[in-house]
Amino acid sequence: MSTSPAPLASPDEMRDMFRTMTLIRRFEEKASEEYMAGRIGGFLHLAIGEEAAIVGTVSALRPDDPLTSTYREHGQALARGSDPRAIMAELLGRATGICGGRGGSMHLMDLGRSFYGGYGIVGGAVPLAVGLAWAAKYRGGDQVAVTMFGEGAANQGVVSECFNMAGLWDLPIVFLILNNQYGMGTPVERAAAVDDFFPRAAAYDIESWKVDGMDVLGVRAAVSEAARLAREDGRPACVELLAYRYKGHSMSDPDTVRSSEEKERWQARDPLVTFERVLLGEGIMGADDIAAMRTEVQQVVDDAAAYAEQGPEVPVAELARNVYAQPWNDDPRGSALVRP
Amino acid sequence: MSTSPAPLASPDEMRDMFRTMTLIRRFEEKASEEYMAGRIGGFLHLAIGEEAAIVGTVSALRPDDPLTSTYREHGQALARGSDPRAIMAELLGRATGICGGRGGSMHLMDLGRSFYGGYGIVGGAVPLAVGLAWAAKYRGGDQVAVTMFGEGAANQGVVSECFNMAGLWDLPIVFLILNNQYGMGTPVERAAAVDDFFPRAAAYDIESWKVDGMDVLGVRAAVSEAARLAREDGRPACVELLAYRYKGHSMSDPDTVRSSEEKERWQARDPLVTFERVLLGEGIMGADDIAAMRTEVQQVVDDAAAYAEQGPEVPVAELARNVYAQPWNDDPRGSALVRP
Amino acid sequence: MSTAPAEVTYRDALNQALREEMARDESVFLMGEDIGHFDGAFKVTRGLLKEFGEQRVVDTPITEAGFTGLGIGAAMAGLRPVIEIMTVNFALVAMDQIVSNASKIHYMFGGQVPVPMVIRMPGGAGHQLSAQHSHSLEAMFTHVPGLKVVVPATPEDAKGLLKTAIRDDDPVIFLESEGLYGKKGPVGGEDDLIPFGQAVVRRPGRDCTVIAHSRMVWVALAAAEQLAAQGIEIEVIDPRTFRPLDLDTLAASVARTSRAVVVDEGWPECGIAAGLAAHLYDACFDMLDAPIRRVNAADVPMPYAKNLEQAAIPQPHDVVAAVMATLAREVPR
Amino acid sequence: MSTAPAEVTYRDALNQALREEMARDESVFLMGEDIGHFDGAFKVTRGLLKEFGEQRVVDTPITEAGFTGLGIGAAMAGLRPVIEIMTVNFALVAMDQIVSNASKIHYMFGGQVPVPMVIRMPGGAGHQLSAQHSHSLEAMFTHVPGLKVVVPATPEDAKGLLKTAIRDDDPVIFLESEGLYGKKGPVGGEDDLIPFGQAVVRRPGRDCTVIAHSRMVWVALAAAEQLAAQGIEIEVIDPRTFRPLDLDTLAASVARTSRAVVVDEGWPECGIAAGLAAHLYDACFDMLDAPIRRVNAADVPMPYAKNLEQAAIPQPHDVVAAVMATLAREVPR
Ligand SMILES: Cc1ncc(C[n+]2csc(CCOP(=O)(O)OP(=O)(O)O)c2C)c(N)n1
Ligand SMILES: Cc1ncc(C[n+]2csc(CCOP(=O)(O)OP(=O)(O)O)c2C)c(N)n1
Ligand SMILES: [Mg+2]
Ligand SMILES: [Mg+2]
Repeated sequence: MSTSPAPLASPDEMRDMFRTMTLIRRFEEKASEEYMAGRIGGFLHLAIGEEAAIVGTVSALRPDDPLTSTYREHGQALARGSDPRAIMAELLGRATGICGGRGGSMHLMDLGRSFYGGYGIVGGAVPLAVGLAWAAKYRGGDQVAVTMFGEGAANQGVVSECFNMAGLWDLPIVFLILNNQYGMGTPVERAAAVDDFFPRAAAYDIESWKVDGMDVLGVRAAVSEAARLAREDGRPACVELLAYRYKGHSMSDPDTVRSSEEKERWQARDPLVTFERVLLGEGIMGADDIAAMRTEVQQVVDDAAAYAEQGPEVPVAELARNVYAQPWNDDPRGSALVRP
Repeated sequence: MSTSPAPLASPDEMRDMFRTMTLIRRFEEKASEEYMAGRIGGFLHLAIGEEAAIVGTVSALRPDDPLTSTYREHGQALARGSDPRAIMAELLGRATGICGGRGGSMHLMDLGRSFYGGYGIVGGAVPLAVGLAWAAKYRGGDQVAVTMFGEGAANQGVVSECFNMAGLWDLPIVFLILNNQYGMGTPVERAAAVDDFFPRAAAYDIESWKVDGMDVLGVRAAVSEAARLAREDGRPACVELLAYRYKGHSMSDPDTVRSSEEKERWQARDPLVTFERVLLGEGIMGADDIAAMRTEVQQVVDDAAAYAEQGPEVPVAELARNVYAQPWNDDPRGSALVRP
Repeated sequence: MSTAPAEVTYRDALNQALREEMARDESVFLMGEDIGHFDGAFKVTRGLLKEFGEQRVVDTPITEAGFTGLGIGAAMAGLRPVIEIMTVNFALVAMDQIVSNASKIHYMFGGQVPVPMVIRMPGGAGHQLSAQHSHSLEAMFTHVPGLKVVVPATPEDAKGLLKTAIRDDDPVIFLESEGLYGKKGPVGGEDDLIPFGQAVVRRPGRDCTVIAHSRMVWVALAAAEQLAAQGIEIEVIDPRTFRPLDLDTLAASVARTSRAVVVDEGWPECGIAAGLAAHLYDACFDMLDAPIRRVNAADVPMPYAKNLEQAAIPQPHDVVAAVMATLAREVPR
Repeated sequence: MSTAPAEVTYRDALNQALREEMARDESVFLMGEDIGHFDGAFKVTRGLLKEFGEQRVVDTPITEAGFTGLGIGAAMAGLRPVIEIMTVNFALVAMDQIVSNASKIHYMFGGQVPVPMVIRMPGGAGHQLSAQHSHSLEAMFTHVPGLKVVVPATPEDAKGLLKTAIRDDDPVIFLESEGLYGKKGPVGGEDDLIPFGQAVVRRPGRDCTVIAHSRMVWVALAAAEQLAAQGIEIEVIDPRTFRPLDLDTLAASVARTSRAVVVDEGWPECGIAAGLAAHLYDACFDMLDAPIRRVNAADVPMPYAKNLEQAAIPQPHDVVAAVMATLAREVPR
């Protein structure tokens, strides 16, 4: 139990957190370029603006705490330490991708880092996390399962079912409601009877509260406390993180619903800028440390893109691979479109 | 608006309520006999013990307030004034049944009395009631939709979705959680993180509270207030009725999970007995009024059974009728089991 | 001088149908995620909020089971809800409401109350949306008695069939294709309804009957061009609705050509192609010169990588291969 | 002197499989509504709570989507959950978890993590449970790649296939029949696993192949008796699993008899019978002397009244009629 990160970050940890936030930002900017260049297909959901929520959360967890996320999950994978090259290659659908090109941007997974994946059905991954918590408890382990989902997802009935199961069975899980105030083009006030989501969990006797999701240290402290409740007291917890995504819902969203005044107001609280100010103010990093870090991060990201672009295509002959873990034979029917 | 029943029942209304409670009790005892005699198939769920909850609720509503229920809904139909003959005939699967023998015990409906039916999927009818409330509001009507469901059903995610929609859109609906403390063989404490269910609705800013479901006048008062909120203030409400079912979950349940001590404790608070005491005590009915009423009710029930038993079978040629409201032709395929 | 009818997109054809039916009948209202202020994820409902107001164009929380159920209840009360489920993939969350309630209420309660509602939802693959966002679930809905199932392939059908669906008294599963929203074509006027249960011949031919619906109609027509270059003339027929199914038109064509191919973007097992093939064998067993070939999506969850995805969904060359296979029986070359 | 093997019910055969596999492997646990203190709605899990405790036999709230999803997550973590959905009807509430998650996770994440779970659920009609409680949804699950689908007809298969299912690394949809729980027969021992994908001949015959699964096996066998009295010998084959499907055994029989009937308690459109017929036409087109007949439930929501219900589900006489129809082609009498 003693291996959990402390709620208060050490200078080293703060530097790490800042670097990860920068990495996420730069990675997503690069992904955006790759998308515009037509090298990424499907949906691309950026979490720019939500870096504090992501990094604050992951930094408060142990590396073996199982984590699930939504389709907006590049940041979670990066924060967990997954290889940016493999992530970018996944976005480009290459064989070298972290899921062999099968999942794409919405479905990253890195099992070795206990990142149990990004999922596309709103609310659909939350019960999986309850199952991960269940398994930890079943085995007598001390891992805490953590699931991040949006405030829009919180309206899905299955999430309430999960609150109930977690509360009923004392499961070691932290529900993280990343309230970025919009589900696609719909603001909270047009989607929810009450603007606060954490009281819903409270109705199931789950300790829950709301914090500023733009403040990485605050998020870390809150998630630490939530994880402590789960790990030590064996009780679920729920933290609502109030944040904002700077970009549209996905790259194909022209983002015309939100006013520029509103966007500017939130961008004025940019989590990278404010955290940089803290680091500089407390003398944890100097201006040139930061510049050097930025250069290094940019190199990592550029390298990831180059690596991804050079990655081989997935062989079409592998189309029907992995449908089953235990295939019954080499039945080629799976990939044959024409019957018989 | 003035046509809503008053929260306090008049002597006439009280007599009516007592008669209806008696009718439900006797009707279900008769149904139980019919089941034992093999004349009723499928499931038969009795609401004996829950008469106060049912009659208190229905008596607080206007006849045009749309109502939905679960599979345990004989009482609701009777309280709405549906013909006991047609209900019993439905239980026996006769052409003279209230749904022509297609629905059976679990699926009574009496559209003319705004009873929108009993449903078998736990939690599944709650959104229908939200839709009925929606329609009332859409048309500018002043009806209040009411949906009765069990505390077990309250754990289904869709119920939370309904709380949210009703709270968000200010729908005229009353959610009635009939907490009889068991879902089949599972007591509340093994199914719910918190024993009280009404706070869940409160998390969606729905006025909600809990009352004794064995006290018919208390139920009536509470539901009256809830319906008033919905009708006059245009806000949803939720009332949890704490009650007890005397019989097993259905006729096929040997009911071995619940202790006889517990059953006796609740039967000591029998809603018919306690209400009879009130009526006698306040001089609203005399002992012979009651005896006469019982005789009359017993006749109604016996007559219903006789009528049902004499009812004709449904013609098998009608098997494929009513699959569609607008059939496209007389395509007989529906009833042909052998193709081509 | 007559002017050619204006061509509109499939998207706008749907929009016209919604607008016209809403104007015609006050009991019609729209409900779904992001259909109002956001104009719809695919912009089908563009402008309708402004025109009809928040009471009749309703943005919802992300709770498909809840608002689909709400629609069913509202339909029971006599309104005509048109529910948009953003994509058919999310209908899985609402499956119980669709199958246990919408399809059964009219029958189960002895015909007391109809459920006049439409559930609109686009589906299909081809945009690299990977496994959870690429379903073609026609077969699941067609399996269920009590539902009507509509699968328009052209702007004209999209408009005419949606108008029919809205006026129909039964729950209609209206399956649009994400890949067709930009497709242009002529459309009918305000009174041009297209009845359910009437297949249409998209291209006449004598050598083989090819049955395809929704986006696959265009795949089949592309195959027809390629085959025509080799002197093979296929007849492409679009059933347009699976419930009801116009088996007569399909079978009459197969009786003439003696060969059939069914093209379907869904999975093969217990799929649309299997279902149609079974019907056609029933009707035409003695007239068939070759087994009916089925062209389906690969029997795999949809992969993300573009090359894999393209390999997993029917292409014109797959249809060509299937047609050739039916012909090879008699015309071995 | 050898003693005849003890006969046990289908219910108890399942119970044995659960007990043995739980004793063998600590990662196996059971979860579902009323499976513990109440011994299960159909008493399949009787006694297991007492034997294995509350950690491994878990009563749940009525939240099928939630606890099915929980099972998937637990399987991803390496446990082997056996989820009981009280009846298949309630699986509609959990359809998204089954189709969007369970069936796809292994593929979609590039094979990183298997989902070794079993979802047990009984289904079928015949007890006057009316429209919402009488589903046979085999076709919906068989439609979906990534799932395995198992449909045992006998106590022996129930036990042997469930043991295989629990040890399998994929999500297995294990469909029991409410009508068979009381059926008695011999069962295998602790080490007798029955592999997936092996059909079994329930009764040999030469005149027509009749394919039936689950409770329909017994309906087909009853029909076989009636037909035998008229000198007609049908071969009854039980596929036992639909994913994987042992098409070879089915096709070999049809190749021999030249005739086939498929009996299925589900609905006809895009159903199991249509799916199997399509496969058999593919494999045996040239060998068939008559069209394959399908015997299905009526294409209606299940009615309550006993006479209607019986008319709506396949009976032995329907199978007899179908077999006679396939024979009439050549042996008109
Ligand atoms: C069940 C389901 N319904 C609808 C969608 C379409 N959709 C994808 S993301 C999204 C908005 C989700 O909002 P929120 O949960 O707040 O997460 P955010 O996108 O803001 O991170 C919607 C409606 C979906 N993927 N799944
Ligand atoms: C979705 C679903 N799951 C399970 C069932 C089986 N079932 C029928 S009634 C019931 C218990 C319901 O309990 P509750 O909601 O408290 O109502 P009560 O029976 O006590 O009136 C269960 C589990 C069902 N019908 N539907
Ligand atoms: Mg959001
Ligand atoms: Mg209850």
